[in-house]
Amino acid sequence: MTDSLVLALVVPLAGALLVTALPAHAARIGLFSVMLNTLNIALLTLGVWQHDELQLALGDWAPPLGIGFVADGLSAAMLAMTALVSLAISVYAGDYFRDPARARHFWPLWLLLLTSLNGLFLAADLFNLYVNLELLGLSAAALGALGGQRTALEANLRYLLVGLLGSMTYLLGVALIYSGFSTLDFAQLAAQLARGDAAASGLLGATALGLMVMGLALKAALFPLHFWLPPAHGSAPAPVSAALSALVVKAAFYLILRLWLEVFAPLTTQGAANLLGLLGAGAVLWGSWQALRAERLKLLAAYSTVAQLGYLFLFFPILQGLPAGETRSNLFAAVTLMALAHGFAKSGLFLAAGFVQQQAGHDRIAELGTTLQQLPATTLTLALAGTALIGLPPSGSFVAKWLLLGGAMANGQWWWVLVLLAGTLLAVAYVFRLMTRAFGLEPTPRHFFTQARAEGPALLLAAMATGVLGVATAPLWHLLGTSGGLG
Amino acid sequence: MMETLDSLLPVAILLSSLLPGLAIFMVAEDSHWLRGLLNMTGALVKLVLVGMLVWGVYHDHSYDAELVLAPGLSLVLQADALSVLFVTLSSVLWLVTTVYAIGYLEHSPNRSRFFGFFSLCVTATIGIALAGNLFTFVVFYEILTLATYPLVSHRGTPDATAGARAYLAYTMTGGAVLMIGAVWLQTLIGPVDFTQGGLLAEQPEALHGQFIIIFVLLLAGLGVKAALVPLHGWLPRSMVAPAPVSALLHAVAVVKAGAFGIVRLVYDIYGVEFAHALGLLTLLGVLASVTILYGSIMALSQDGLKKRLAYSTVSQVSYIALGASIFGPVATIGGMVHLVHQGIMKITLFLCAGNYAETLGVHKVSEMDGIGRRMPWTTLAFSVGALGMIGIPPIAGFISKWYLGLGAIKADMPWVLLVLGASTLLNAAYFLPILFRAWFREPPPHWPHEDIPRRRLETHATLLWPPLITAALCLLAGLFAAAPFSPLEWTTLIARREYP
Amino acid sequence: MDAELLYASAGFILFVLGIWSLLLHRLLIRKLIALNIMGSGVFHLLIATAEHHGEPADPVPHALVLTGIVVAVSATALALSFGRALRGDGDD
Amino acid sequence: MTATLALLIFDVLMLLTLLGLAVATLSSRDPRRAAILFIAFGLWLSLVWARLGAPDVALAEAAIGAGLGGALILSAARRARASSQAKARAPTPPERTPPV
Amino acid sequence: MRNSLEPKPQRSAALLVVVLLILLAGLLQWVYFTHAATAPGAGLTALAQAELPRSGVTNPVTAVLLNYRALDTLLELSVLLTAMLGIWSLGPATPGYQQAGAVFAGLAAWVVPLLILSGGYLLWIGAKAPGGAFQAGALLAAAGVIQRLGGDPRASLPNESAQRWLAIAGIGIFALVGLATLVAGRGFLDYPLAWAGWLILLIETFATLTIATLLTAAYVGGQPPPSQTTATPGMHRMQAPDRKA
Repeated sequence: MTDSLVLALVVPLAGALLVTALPAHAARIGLFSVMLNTLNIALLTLGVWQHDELQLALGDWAPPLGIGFVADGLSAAMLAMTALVSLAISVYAGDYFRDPARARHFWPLWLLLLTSLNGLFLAADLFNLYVNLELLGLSAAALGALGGQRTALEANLRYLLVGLLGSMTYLLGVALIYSGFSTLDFAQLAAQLARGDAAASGLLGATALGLMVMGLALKAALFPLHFWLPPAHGSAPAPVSAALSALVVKAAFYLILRLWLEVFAPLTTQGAANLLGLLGAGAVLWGSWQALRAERLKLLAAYSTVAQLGYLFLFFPILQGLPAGETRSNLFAAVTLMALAHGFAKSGLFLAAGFVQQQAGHDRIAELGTTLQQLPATTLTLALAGTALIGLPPSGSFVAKWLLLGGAMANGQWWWVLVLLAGTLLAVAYVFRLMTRAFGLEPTPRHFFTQARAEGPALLLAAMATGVLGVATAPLWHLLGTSGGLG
Repeated sequence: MMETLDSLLPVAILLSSLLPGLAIFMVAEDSHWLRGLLNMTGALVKLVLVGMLVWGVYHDHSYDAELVLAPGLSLVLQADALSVLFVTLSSVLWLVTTVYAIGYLEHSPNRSRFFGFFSLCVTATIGIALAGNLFTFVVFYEILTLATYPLVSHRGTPDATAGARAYLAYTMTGGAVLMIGAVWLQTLIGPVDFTQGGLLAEQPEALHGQFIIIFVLLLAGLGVKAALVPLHGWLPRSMVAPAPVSALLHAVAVVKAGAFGIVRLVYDIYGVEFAHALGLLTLLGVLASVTILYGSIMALSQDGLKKRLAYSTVSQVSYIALGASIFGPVATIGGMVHLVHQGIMKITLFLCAGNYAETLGVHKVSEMDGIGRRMPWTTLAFSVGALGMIGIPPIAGFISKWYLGLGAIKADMPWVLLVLGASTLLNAAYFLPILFRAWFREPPPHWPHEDIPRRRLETHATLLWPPLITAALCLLAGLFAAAPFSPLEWTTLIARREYP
Repeated sequence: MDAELLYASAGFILFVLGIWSLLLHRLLIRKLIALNIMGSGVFHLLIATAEHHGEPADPVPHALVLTGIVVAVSATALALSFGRALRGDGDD
Repeated sequence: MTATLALLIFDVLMLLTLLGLAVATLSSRDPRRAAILFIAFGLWLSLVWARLGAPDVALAEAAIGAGLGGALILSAARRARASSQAKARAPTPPERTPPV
Repeated sequence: MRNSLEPKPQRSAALLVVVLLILLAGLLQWVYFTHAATAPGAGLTALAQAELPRSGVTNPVTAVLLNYRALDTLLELSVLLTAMLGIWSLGPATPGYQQAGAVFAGLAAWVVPLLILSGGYLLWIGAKAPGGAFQAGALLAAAGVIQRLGGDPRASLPNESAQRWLAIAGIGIFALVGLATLVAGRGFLDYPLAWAGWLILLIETFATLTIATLLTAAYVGGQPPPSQTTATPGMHRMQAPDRKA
């Protein structure tokens, strides 16, 4: 069963190598590797489902000397989301990158990106995570620039540099940790910190956590460090934007979540968590406001990513303030659910936006009416994704927001309720600013699908976010081991 | 085995419109037959299932389906007497409206989209009716908003877009407020299951202050859809929608969902005694009375037929809230029975208005001179609906008003009688002139836009039969109010359980 | 005063100098040099902590730094390529 | 005692040179000069690391960090200069950074 | 040069940055010194030494790189591959910009074989003394760089297809060894002790070639132009440096 932990890394990596060596068959080998990866992740998730946690010491070298891989419920959930989203993106990309000259550049980088994502969700070692982060940053920036326009190059060069700054800051934190604790392993570090031998090591740990979180927040585009995200995500080719917004920033967020709640839990304070929450609130308001003002569809989607990441950070102060118990474990599952729902919704939204852009030749929202009305399936995708972004039922984000609200109230942290209210109404405004265009006086489209291979994956992703995740949340709770009264 | 089937029934009722709805989205625009088949199959299957449900609930069967989302958070569908009342109303009227809409929208664009959302809208309404706890209620309440938006903006004209935008602004804000109230309540007392007699009375007194605020929040959220003044602004503006949508909005789905929610709020969350003790019923009663009078006065001056009907809805729906606000079983019966009576009467009126518009291009009251001679059957149905609204016996509306008035006297609230009386006069003042014009004035030489020529029938059969059927229902509900399974008998059953 | 602490201190200074230059200079090449010096600062810190007064040094940080150096060069090369593509006018 | 002191002075001098090279590298406006100084910095850094008992890393830094990294930056700097000379009529390149 | 990414910073902003950074540096120093004075970390020296006999090599750094933390190295090679793929995706290589003089050519003819030889030596010695795949690969790449400086626009790299295979060889062998141990029932990259030294040398040999190829390709900076197909494969090919570009 633990083999699947390693295979999660090896399968996409082997795919990337083969695709590099045999560029003429890039699309076929690439899609096949992604399918294989999905299968493997399914096995992995099943393993976590049965055993709660899968562990592996690579090369049989136990930490601290070796590198440990751990798959718990949170990892499994993120991995499963990544596998499904990347499968849909791959199917879509096969259609999008029909030109073999572009396909041969896309596929190897895409599979390397997938490798690094899987690695990020599994590694329980601070430095191995650094290497994965760099792999992620480089492949993401290269993929984002595949469009080749000047704006894309500039945006992604900046993304690359910002990513490097982030990972260097992270690495400084790692170096401090190693100097103080002589280990890079999550579990050992957590155990040492929980013992709390000396005040000085607490101080060192807290500084290191600060550095790491700062570096990762830069990569997760936490307001006000989000400035690089909208141009980069807005200018990348659609399948890449989908992956960047749905998965890549989410990986950095996942790491913050894990470090904050698990590894460094003894060192975190309510004040620090409040700061994260405050930045999250800023992201929600500013991101939503900018999305409302965006003139292009992909830019709207990118700013909404900034806002949605803000919601994820709102969970920190509330989680921090809650004692262990049902409300807290519910809230922890809720933040996971929110991340998953956003991942599915945003990737669906970007894929649909890409198709709209292909059909219309542009993505200026004000002029999209005709195109939207001719593409019922894509419009439905946008609507479903928008529902999840607003956080309306039956989307997973609705359930998550409900629990978030409940947590804030149980905590007496009333002010977050106002942020949620404002963010929700702003989201309604920016989503419906787009949807309004779909109800005009254009002639009726004859068929639901115009091009099923491009529209189908997007629709399925959006339906995952709004529909499946809004109703079938019990498995997630089980996976996270917080099933409480559930069977 | 029986138990599984019992829990499956509410789910099946929900799916009988959800699945056809989803399928209809995918149907190619030209496949009229397939779409019609899906629609009618769904509506008929639902009716049969609801029949089974009514029979079962009458015989004290309990139907329960639960889907756990998280510890302390689950979607619950369950059928009690009150939900059966609303479910039956919606599924009967859905069938009628579907038949009508198929005829009404013949040759019009985007029908797959329309009927898809139409079915989703009904699904959401059924979900609201069957919701067993506040969370489930909120879920379906919000889905209803989403599913109705495309219907309101269906025409695609700038007017329609603006109307839909207003609708959205009101309902989304209302939904958010409702959600905050609901989460707050759940934080205080745990899962809020709808319970006969309410579940707040035993809570410690320290919470009562918060309960009052929560009541106001929930009422504000529900009041938007129920079009309580001053939250009614969206309703007249969304009159731009096609007639079947207006009918659905006013008689079955949106407005009724709000009113139904208020009933649930008062009876099954707070409990009528507890709400009375907190003084919340007075608040509700005043709001309802103001709305009743305001709606009627506004209706007087509208020349647009649908606008006049819209303001009439604002006024009439508040009878339900008024019934809920008067302490005592008789008024409760009056309010709840009006849920059904207003539904069938108002849908009749809207279907007739749609017929006038579709057949002759008549949209305004001032164009209706002598229309009874050109379209006697439609006008007959319209007259039944209008007289019922005024409260003329033996039409259904009379029963509601009678019980409301009686209840007010028993509860020692004579001012309610004044409101009822004034409202009745106003009702008469804005409906009778229409009837007079329609029956007794000379018709003009040309109708504004005669689209459907007169053949054997005055208009298409699919347009004519639905209002006739609902008009007949109005009469039957009034005439046979004492028969078993009549709306009145059913609400009496509910009231008996509510006031032990 | 301990030499090991001095060396570590130099690492921090290099890191901060790097950020300063990265934030305030706009030329791509200078930004990249700044990033590399930032990285060197971190690597230097790791090497300094690996040294233990005459005992054999800790090999783990050494290996980490080796990995880091290669990663830094890869990133530099990619970023320079971006710069060349941006200038995009056939360099000679 | 004196030996330790001498060693300490040696260490301090090494570090001061290193930091001096870093400052010189970071503050030189001409990219080409900066690149050459960067190579010098890297080579000096590898000396420091050799002093710290890390010959493996010193070798790698000299070959990869200073050597190849430096060569990459240097060639980019030269190319940039060549292209900016080719476009002599172009306005002054935005290289000026505010003195800090 | 238009590689400026941000608007010109304000003087006051620049001052703020400097102040903040000085504070940051102070904080870091203070935290580190407080900690090092009270509870310095012991490091993993002892553990790494103790396990060295089980690692198959005697140079502890190589043991960490290719055995204890081999996954880091595998991923690091992937980072290098990513960089090259990214560079290739950004456009074709530019021709060499310089024509070498005779002196340089003579020098190159003398230096390049030396670099290759020392690269081979470093690779071999890496098991027991400072050295290893990275240093060796870097020296080979340096040979390529000198070739390019000498006027060979492709820096002695073979044609594109061969380059692609060379670029993945090291990573591929690494992963294959890992899979082989996995299939043998030992877990990924868990070498049998008897084989460990040889497996590591095998991986390192291919890794050297890959590192050299990737670094050289990164220096050349762009996808090899498809028209130019030189048949002779292999890195170690001398080329006449007097070609006019």
